Amino acid sequence: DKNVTIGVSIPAADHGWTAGVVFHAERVAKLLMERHPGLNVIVKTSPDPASQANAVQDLETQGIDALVILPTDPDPLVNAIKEVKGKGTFVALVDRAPSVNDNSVRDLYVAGNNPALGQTAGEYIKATTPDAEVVVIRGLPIPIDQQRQDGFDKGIEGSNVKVLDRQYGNWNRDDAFKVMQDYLTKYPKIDVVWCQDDDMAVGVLQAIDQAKRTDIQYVVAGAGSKEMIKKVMDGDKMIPVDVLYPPAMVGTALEMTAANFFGQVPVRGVYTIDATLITKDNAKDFYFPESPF
Amino acid sequence: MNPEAVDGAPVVLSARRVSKSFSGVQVLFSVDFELRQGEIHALMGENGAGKSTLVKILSGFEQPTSGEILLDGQPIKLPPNGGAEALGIVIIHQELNLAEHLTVTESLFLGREVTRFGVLDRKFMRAETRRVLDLLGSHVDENAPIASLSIAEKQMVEIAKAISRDARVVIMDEPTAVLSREETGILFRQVRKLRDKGTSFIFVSHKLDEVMELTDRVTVLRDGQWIKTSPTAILDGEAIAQLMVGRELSSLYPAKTEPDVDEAIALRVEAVSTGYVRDASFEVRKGEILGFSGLIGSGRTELMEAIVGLRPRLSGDVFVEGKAVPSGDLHAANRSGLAYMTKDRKAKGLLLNAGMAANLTLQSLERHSRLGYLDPGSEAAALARARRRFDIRVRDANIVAGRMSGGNQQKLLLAKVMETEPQIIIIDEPTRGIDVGTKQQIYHFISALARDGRSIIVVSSEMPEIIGLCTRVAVMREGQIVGMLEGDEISEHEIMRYAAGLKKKAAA
Amino acid sequence: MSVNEESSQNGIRRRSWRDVDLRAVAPFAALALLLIIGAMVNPNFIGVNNLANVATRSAFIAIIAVGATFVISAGDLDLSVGAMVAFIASLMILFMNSGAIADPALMLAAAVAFAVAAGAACGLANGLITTVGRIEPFIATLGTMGIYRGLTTWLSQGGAITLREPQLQEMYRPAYFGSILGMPVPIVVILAVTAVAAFVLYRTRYGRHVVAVGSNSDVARYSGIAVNRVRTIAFVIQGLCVAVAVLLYVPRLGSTSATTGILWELQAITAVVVGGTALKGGAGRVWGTICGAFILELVGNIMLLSNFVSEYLIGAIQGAIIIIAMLVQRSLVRKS
Amino acid sequence: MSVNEESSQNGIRRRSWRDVDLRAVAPFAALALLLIIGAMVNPNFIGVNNLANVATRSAFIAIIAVGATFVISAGDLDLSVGAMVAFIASLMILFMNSGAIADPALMLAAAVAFAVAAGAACGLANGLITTVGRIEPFIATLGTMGIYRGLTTWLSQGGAITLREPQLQEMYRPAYFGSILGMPVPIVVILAVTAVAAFVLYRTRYGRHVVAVGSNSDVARYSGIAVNRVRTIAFVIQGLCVAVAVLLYVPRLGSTSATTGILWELQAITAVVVGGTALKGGAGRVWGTICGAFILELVGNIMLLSNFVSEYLIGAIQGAIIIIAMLVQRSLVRKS
Ligand SMILES: Nc1ncnc2c1ncn2[C@@H]1O[C@H](COP(=O)(O)OP(=O)(O)OP(=O)(O)O)[C@@H](O)[C@H]1O
Ligand SMILES: Nc1ncnc2c1ncn2[C@@H]1O[C@H](COP(=O)(O)OP(=O)(O)OP(=O)(O)O)[C@@H](O)[C@H]1O
Ligand SMILES: [Mg+2]
Ligand SMILES: [Mg+2]
Repeated sequence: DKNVTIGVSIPAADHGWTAGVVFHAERVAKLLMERHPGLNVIVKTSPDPASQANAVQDLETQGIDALVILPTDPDPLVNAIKEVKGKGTFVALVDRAPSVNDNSVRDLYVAGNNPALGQTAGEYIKATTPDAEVVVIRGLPIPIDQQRQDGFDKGIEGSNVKVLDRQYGNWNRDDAFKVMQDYLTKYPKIDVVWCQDDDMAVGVLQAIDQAKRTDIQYVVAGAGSKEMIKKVMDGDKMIPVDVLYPPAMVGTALEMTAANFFGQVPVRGVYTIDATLITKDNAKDFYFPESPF
Repeated sequence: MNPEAVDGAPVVLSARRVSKSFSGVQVLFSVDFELRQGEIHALMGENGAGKSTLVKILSGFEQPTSGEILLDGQPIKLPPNGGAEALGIVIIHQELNLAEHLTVTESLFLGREVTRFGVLDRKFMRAETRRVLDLLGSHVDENAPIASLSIAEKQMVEIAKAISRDARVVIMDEPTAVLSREETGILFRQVRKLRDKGTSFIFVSHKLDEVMELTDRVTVLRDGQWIKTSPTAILDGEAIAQLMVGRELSSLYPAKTEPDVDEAIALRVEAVSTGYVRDASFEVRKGEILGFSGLIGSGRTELMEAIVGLRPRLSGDVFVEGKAVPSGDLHAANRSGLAYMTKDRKAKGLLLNAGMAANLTLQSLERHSRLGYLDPGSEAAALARARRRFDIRVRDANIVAGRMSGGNQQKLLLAKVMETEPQIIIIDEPTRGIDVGTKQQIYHFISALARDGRSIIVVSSEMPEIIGLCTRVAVMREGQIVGMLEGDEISEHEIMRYAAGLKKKAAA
Repeated sequence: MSVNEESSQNGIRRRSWRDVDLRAVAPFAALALLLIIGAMVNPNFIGVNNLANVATRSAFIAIIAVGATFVISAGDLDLSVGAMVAFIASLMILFMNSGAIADPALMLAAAVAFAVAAGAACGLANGLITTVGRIEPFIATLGTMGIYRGLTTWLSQGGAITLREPQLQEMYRPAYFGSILGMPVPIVVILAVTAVAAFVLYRTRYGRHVVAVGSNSDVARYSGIAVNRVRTIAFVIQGLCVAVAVLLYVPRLGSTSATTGILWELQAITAVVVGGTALKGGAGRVWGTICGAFILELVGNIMLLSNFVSEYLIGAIQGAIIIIAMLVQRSLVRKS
Repeated sequence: MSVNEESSQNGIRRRSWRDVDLRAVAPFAALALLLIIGAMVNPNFIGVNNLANVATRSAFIAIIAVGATFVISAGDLDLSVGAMVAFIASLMILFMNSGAIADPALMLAAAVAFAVAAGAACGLANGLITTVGRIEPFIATLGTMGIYRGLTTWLSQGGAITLREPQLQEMYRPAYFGSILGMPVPIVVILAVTAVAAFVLYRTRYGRHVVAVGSNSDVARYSGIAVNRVRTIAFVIQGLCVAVAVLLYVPRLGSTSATTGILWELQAITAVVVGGTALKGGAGRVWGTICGAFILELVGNIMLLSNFVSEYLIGAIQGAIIIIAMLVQRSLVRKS
């Protein structure tokens, strides 16, 4: 039997979505190791690009045949990834694409679609409430966030949807709560909140609840946490939809990478995971109550 | 010692009608002062009279509120923060001024390091430091960190620092307060040598005998006013004291009263050893004043700290009225009626940026709390009482301890320890930096405490104090109690013989 | 002379009172300035609602900072408070989710007691590592910061820990969202905690000891003060304050995660210093600390309510405002 | 008598010297311990490759921490260094992307000079705000931290700033990935920077003054030392060190964003303290600092190479290891 080691480098579980990533990476790793006795999967997490570059180096030190990486921030990691790839290691890049994203960087790209996450949300708002006044809560000032914003702007293009304000909520519940409180003070009328992330939605909902404001029609978040999907399933008026951005995509990439070694055909190219709109109708397909996210 | 020679000498540094106020409170009133070339000029006065303030003005560390400073007859505005050193004026501050982390060599050359091609010439500086220290007969290691030195050693470093600077004017604010006789003697020899080469000295001290021995002229201040300047030779100690205090002083020491032989033993120390002290045993009766004498570094402080629990005891026991006091527990010792007053008032005695009341009651707060909370009224009353009892003189009741005059800090420290109303009081250097008038008050106070039935241990490097006050004297040498003198045996000669190791008691 | 002395004493006393007052007043002056700026930026700002919001949400940092005032006055530093919030909140929610006690009111009471005990224990751990282990508080609490946050991540498996029992949640909600005599509960709690802390710091023996230890620990030791005990208790007080903050935090969102309380330690220390307490120890200003926490929260609020600052520059402007506020304070004090 | 005294003096002298030595050696002992643990955890650990990797990547924190040693020895603190890395790196990349100079070699040289100047300027700003503005360094640099990071966010418009010119990138790459006489460039740079810093701190007048100011600024002032200048220059040195770190950082990742260097200030300070320098100022141990940076990086490396620690617990174990390392140090020193 073949002996294969796959290194998985992902962001630290310092936020709901990344926690989901860690959960799914470990879940699939265990699964695959049971399926293929010769397979060894090492999962490492890192809080920031610099330490992730270190982690990649450390994985290489341990002798890996393949690297599955979900970069905390793609551009700063290109050099580190190239270093590994240069040694002939199979590289699967997940979710976040650097500005140059071709065969020189990776063999396989499992794309979460950040622009699409914004665009899907924008299009939904455009379709449902074409004249809405929207406040936006952004994440952290890094490229993924920027891509989502750009996608959103494209989604609402050509409509009367008006963005009143955009501020950073740092993908953090408490900060989102504060930002929403201040939005509510600042704008007497808000129709829709787009906060691009389920964690922040928790804080947003509390702030609206506290202010007892009825003008807000709904909140669009994103990612697909069990909490929010449950609300969609239950028909919560404030959370009519959620935009899927599944942390499970890292599992997909891992499975495909394993298939590259144990399957019949080599796996190459780009595999895009859609930013599906979760509605009341399809919500149950995406509900995993045992996941931490 | 040679007034005629000095008389004709030119005036180097002088103050003309200098006044000084600190935030509205005047502490110097139009003071005149003249320092001639090649003279040693004593500056005397009670605690808080303004001596330190005047010398700080003469060295640029404070600026006068009005009046002027003349250098070589020319009015001058002295540069602040020690800049006057460039003009040949150096000062040894009353309060030690060394950075604890630096080594002796580093301290000596701080601010005027010697470099070669931009690189510190460490070898040269070390050698130079050694040379100056040897000149002063100091055995301090030039590489030792300041933090590891005793106060006396630090003082020697300060003196070395000043003397090494080839100054025209050296100002010494109570340099000998922490020095032993021997060290003082060596210092004086150097001072005279430099005086003969034309250096001028201002010498601030409360020790009359030293002033008589060393200085050429004396200026006396009282309550911030100039009182008199006169050649030392035509005065005697009593006259100076009288000028300072403004009244006649009765005898310095109260009559000794020995406790009854069958008086109860208040404190028993049995075979106490620490890192340095070995096997120290002694007893103190109720109503007794026991002196501890010995050379500097003989381990007196270490023994006392071990007794009260400031240092762990390696072995041995301490009993207060028959009850054992646990090792290393100052609080327990205090509760059993044992108190210790440190000799290091600046680093270990007072919170320099806290006010008088906070310092006074720090050790005895339980006396001022009612139902668990502090009663400011009771603290204020205690302060008023202490100020009266110990004659603590400040012109500003809200002054922080660090700004009080040195002597008044000492009195505040004594008051703080006495606030705990101890039965057995260990006082390390009770009168360091205290003027004669107050000294007399403190001696009488100690004596009164003894008559009240308290027991007092006086640790002192001032021989007259030990002799004048104590009914029994223990002498320490190299960490051991080598002698115990009583009655007529108590004399300077006898104590020195034990302290120097020429004599040892039979069954130690 | 004595007449003279008396009168001059009064003179100085008045002056130095002015001095002391100004220093204590300075943070409040900065606060007033901010309120004026805020009112100019956005008319909604000065509304009761907005100010109540700001005061309410400053509660966490304010209460933690009150504890930090003790630690800092005693000459130490605690970097672990943010992580401690996350840890204690996680423990508390897990406890409530465990369903160990059937009756919800009893359960809530037990959970509160449990959180307070956990806070005290975490503080005690910090204190003992620092004093008995003789490790610089900066490093000791950086280490426990890692430990508390790591344990939280582990407890939550990286995700969120959410209070499940709806009945409990309903019952507990007013602890953050309710009000007493028209005043939001968190504001009442801030005032109560601060009043108690001020009493302890200024009016008890222990408070004096804290300041003495922070000002010069040798002097404190020579005065018979058990220095290590005083320092350790300060850390325990810090832990208790964190627990109180957690008691307000949990009902707000009903959940925690490993990101809860990130960087709160820096905010708490900033509040303390902006409030006029020196990091060197030896003096504490509890009311100033509250004012500092308020200032920090206000700065963020004004930024958000203003329309002319790019969201990219908010951090920069906040930094600049803090520096300017300190400069204003300094110049006020210097003029005295 | 005098003979006797002599000997006792020497006794003391030997004692205190031994003490000092052990204290300086302690961090290295902790390092050795970690190396042993690492070798037990994973056989790959002790390979030249891995150790070179670890040393190489510790370069950023190590070099920044060398600067921090000066600031801390002078009794100050700089919290802005992480943000400064992001800011200077952004400026440098933008400068290189601007294409102002056609010749790549010349452009690179100009960019290096530009980064160094920017570092010095940022340090100077920190120093002046702290000394002239008389603001606690903690607050002053917390403020500039916000400013530098905010400006970075603004420069990058919330995204990343990436070095575009491939030719430049190729030319610059060896600055991080190359090696001199078989030694990776970053290690050479660490050693060079540390040697220079040690020389300045221990062998020049300025170094003496730094320690004196940190030990007791009043004494320093009374000795005619321009205290504010000494402190300000220490901040400038810190800025220069940050610039050097940036010079290595840019070729490694070729891109920055507003999240670059987050929490590096804490790591740098930790390295300094683990290396044996006290936060209260008055003594600096430059080689210890390097050792401290190395220890921090090793702990992370061992965690990564060991496969039996849950991902979720890494932070907790790291915290515990740091505390244990400090305890080991303390007990070593105490035994002396
Ligand atoms: N910086 C200051 N601020 C306020 N008051 C001060 C300051 N320095 C000195 N004083 C006051 O000035 C007066 C004179 O003090 P000074 O230190 O000159 O006395 P001194 O003669 O040296 O006394 P001692 O013999 O006790 O050293 C005292 O009342 C003291 O409290
Ligand atoms: N040979 C020695 N070995 C170790 N330590 C010594 C030796 N000689 C002196 N010492 C140190 O000297 C100190 C004794 O000084 P201590 O202050 O107790 O003496 P002292 O008689 O009170 O003198 P001082 O008047 O300076 O206070 C001890 O703490 C001890 O550490
Ligand atoms: Mg004086
Ligand atoms: Mg002594």
